[in-house]
Amino acid sequence: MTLDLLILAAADGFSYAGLLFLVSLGLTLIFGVQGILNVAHGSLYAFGGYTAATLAIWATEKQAPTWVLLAALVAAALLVGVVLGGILEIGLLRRVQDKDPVLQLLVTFAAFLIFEDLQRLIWGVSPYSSTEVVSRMGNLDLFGITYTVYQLLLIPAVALAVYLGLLYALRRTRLGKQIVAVTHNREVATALGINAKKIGLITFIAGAFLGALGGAMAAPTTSLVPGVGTDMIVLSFSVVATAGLGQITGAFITALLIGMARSLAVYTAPELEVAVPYLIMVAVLLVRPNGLFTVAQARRI
Amino acid sequence: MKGISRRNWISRVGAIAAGVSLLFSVSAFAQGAKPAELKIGITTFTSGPASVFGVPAKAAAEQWIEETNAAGGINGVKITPVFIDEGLGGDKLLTEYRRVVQEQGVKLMLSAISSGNCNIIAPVAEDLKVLNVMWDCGTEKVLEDRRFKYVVRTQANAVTEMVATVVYLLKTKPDFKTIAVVNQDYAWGRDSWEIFRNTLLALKPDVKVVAELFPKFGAPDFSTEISRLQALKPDVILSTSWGGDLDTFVRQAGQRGLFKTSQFVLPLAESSAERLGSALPEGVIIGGRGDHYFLHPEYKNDAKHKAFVEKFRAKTKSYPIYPVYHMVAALQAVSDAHGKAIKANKGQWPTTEQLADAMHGLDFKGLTRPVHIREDGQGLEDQLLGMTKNQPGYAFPVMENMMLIPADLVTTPVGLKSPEWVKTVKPELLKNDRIKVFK
Amino acid sequence: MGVLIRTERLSLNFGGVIAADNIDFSLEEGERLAVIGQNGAGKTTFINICTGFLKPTGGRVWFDGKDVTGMEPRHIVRLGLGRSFQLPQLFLDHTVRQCLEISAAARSGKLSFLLPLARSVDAREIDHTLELVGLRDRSHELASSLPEGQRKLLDVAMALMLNPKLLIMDEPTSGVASEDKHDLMATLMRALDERKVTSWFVEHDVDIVSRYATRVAAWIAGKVAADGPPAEVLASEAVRREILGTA
Amino acid sequence: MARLYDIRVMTVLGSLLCLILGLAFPWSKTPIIVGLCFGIATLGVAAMVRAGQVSFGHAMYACIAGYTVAFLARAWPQLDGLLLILAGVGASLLAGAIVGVFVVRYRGIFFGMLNLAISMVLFSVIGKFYTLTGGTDGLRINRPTLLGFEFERAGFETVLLIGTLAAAIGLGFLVQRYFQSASGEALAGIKTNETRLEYLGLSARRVLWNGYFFSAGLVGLSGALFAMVQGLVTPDMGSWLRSGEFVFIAILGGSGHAIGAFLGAAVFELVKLFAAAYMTGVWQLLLGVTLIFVILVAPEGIIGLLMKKSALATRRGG
Repeated sequence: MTLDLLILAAADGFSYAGLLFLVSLGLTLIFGVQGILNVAHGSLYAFGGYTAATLAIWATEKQAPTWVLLAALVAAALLVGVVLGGILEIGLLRRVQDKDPVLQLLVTFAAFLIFEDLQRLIWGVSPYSSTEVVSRMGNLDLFGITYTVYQLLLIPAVALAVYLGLLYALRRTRLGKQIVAVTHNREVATALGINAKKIGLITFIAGAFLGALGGAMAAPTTSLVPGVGTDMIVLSFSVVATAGLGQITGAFITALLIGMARSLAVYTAPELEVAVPYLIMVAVLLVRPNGLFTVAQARRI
Repeated sequence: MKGISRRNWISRVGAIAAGVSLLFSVSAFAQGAKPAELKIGITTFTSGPASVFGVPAKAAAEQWIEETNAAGGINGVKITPVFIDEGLGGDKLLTEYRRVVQEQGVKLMLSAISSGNCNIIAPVAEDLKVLNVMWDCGTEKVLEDRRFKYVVRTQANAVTEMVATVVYLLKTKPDFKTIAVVNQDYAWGRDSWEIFRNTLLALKPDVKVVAELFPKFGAPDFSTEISRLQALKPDVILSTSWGGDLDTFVRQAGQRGLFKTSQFVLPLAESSAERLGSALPEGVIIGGRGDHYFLHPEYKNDAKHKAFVEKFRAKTKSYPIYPVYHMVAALQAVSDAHGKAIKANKGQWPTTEQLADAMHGLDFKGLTRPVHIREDGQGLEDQLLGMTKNQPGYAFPVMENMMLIPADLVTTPVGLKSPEWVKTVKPELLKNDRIKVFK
Repeated sequence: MGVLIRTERLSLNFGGVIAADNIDFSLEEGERLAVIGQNGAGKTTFINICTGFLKPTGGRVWFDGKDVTGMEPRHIVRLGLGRSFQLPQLFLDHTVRQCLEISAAARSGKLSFLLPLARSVDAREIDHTLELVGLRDRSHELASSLPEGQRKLLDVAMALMLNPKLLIMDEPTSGVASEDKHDLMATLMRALDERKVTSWFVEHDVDIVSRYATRVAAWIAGKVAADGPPAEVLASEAVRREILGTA
Repeated sequence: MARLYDIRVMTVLGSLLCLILGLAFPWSKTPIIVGLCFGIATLGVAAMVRAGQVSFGHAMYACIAGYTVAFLARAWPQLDGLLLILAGVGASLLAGAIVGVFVVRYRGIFFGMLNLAISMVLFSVIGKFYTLTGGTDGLRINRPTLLGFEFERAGFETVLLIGTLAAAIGLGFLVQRYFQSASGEALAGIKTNETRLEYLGLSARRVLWNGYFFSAGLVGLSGALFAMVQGLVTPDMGSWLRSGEFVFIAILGGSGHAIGAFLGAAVFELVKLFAAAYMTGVWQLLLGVTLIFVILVAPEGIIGLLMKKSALATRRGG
């Protein structure tokens, strides 16, 4: 393996890892606070993508400047995060809060099935896309290979900014500290006067927003087709489980690892490309049963 | 934890049984005499990625049937279509197929778009003794591996399509040394490349294949594949992909300037052109799996064709793509076969067996050039390819430098196996004067 | 009467916190030991190490003559050590009777696959145990529906079903209304006497300790600070000051 | 005992319904066999659910058995169908035994995710090694002989229907016996208290491994039968969505009694059939709504609801 190859793989891997990270971050955040692995997270990704493309197509027709196109992506993610995230949390998850975790998981699976069909009813089955913003942001050459600025710089930058911003928010802001408290111990946090219900809703919406943002950021580079969320959800599962549930920095590193490994696989062992994330996950879990970044805690008896 | 009374149970189960049998309602059908209506079962994708083909084809079927019924139907019998969604997956499709045949008594099926589904359906149709017209799928294996009595295909197969593509490439851009392929990782992507490569190497042995990339079906991102292609700089890049995969690949390749360094060959891009619009550059070799195009050089001013295109556009807001033509061809073939069989049957309505016989050896004409169905059930459909060019009046590039390649030149002869035959193709083929070039 | 359990220089320290500090301890067959000590003194930790739930960082444990240091709890249990818990460890989705049946079935070490559980154990024995701990009339209710005191009893009964040589009970009366504590202990002791089980229980109530124990060990900061007959230990200076707070 | 009697009535009536429908409407044989296959697979998944574990990867055992059948049938076309099915089950049991050793160390989400990951590796490998496995289009299986007899499609399906039904009844009975045995109750104990299991001298991993081994075999059998009736195996048999459907059916039917698996499968197939016939394009939506409805109204599944109702009826003297 040469250095060139590593750099090339990194250039492609970062962009992919960035998207993967955004989605996984949403998933892991929700898990941390609610203790729910949200299968419908893939649908949030898909809805984010479709909504972003819809807004971007409309903005492109109106000859909007580039920053408006970019703002449209974020606006789409916000819209999806608040609306769908809110519906899911208030309408569904709260009703099963006290039920068996298996049932909670299954409820999100049911929501996923419903969203799959809704998405088809709304946007139809033809590939859907709006790539204007990528073309406008231009290209960049690296070792004689042309990259788009959007994929090479913008997506990784957004992912990094979200990562750093979230770390800051969790450590320094009041709301962030409350979220951390609820993550550590819901009962204790409630006893301290934190409104765990409200924190749960806010986190869920934030997580949903991140999932949708992943989709929105991916939208200008890809064609949206029915089922885009399905692949993303299993991939982000593997990131979250490999990293350790609720591990933000872990998700960041794991997403990078998987993104790079996947790019390298395309160069060196294309047959393994699809299996790579799962191979990594199996390998990690066999060695560290709670994920790379989780410290196991003994149960008190 | 004790029991519900037994009677309660029995009545409950009885109610369920009644409900179920309602769902399973049967309709009787008579044999022999002219039927009150002709039910045609049509499998097409209305969900899943291949609905980019299935949905327009369904619209075409509805349009054709409506027109035909308005004109009296097939020999005075009105047609009722029964649509089945192929997007349910092989097992559910099979169940639905059998339900339509065995419960609704449909004796004539148009199936399928997906090659995988054709492979599943063909032996079942033969078992059920129902005429199955493969109206869009490309796999050549199904008719080569076994002789069917009730299964025919009204259009070309993958061999015809790929050999014709090689011919077009070699006639227009003869001087290239390297080629790379980026195909979807499933049967069509793999098989079409196998045929293309063997044909190409038979006609031009010095070509070097520098990369064979098979990203997974439905992949949302080809960044790494594109980087690798940029590093390799092949003279020609082939992709037989379609739908969202092709759209994404073309867009990402375009954004990163890959079209500037390599000649692209996209044999199915006719079906993506209108969606891609300006994202599809000029100078790309494209085709539409057969002899059809709304700007067909021989038929663009043909009254019947022109009327069809206009009506279709008015109905669906888009130009017809190849599955639309395939659907019309299949329906036309079925209609003509009825005529032929009735004639042979002295004016009596034919049995399914007689109809199946009539399909073999049938000559029919859909919207473009006539098609002949061989004794093995394989249709001989000529192939039209061209190069993209922007023209005033169209928001997307259309074909120019079109070439029509007669099917019999590029199709495996009856009884031979394609993998062997394509290796025996001779360079003289390129000089055949029946290949018609339109400037 | 031989030594049933013995530890030698047993110690455990998690990241600087010393939870067990070189404990040398032994218990003879037939004894009934009460362990007292403040919360966090290391009483439960010591039980956890002896029963294999925690691995010691130093020292050894022998049970019934065998070195069981570092063994999994289930292997030590199979040697004849039963345990009940401060927080009862029950099969909450099973009925009271099923909980005991599973215990009884587990005793043989081989669980049947096709024989119904109830038929694979001796029903009279289950009935007897239910009777003994006073759960007979609740036997078909779910374990999760029991009040705390009865959960404790069921927890002990499950351990008892194994016919252990030694039964360790971690705070059997905690969470039980104080007026019921004596009844509960009386019931338990009757059951233990009947089966001649050596026992060791953690207890905070001095009354109960002095009434039911034959020996008392006082834990202070991960060490056995005093060990001997109840009257002597309860009267000792350190115990009164550090544990009973009556000095 | 009255409840058991009811379940016997349900089993007899359900079986008769399957046979009568299958013989009266030949097309319905396939969906009925497929439904029974889903039921058999769900028996296995329900065992895991009883232990409180949800596997999003169990469909891999159907896939393993199915491909074993396909590979053997293609290599030795003269092999009898019964032998193929047994070989398929054997392969899935073997795989389950090996994978089980690793996955029984995990609980909850990690159990689910590790199973998912392993099944995804298998899924993508089958999809990739096109020349061996036929890629995503899968492999066709020609109709083998059954017990030495050659059948036309109709006869073949009838024999399969009867065989599958018999297997479903027999396995349903055996699995219910297992659920009620000491091993089965200990398995359910994993859900509520592993510490207690350990302090009863039992290895929770061993108990779970037993359950996992059986469940792999059951899902494998369903896969082998599925492959036979379809004459086709595809990687989709092992996709995580299929695994999710098994869990879905297990919850729908309830894991209180083995028959729940078949009740769940029946509802699942009916919803799918109904949607395919009348509401094409929204079958997932229908399934999702059904599932949410069941979870909110009857978290113990259909069988739980029936048991509760029958308990009520008894109390009222019904």
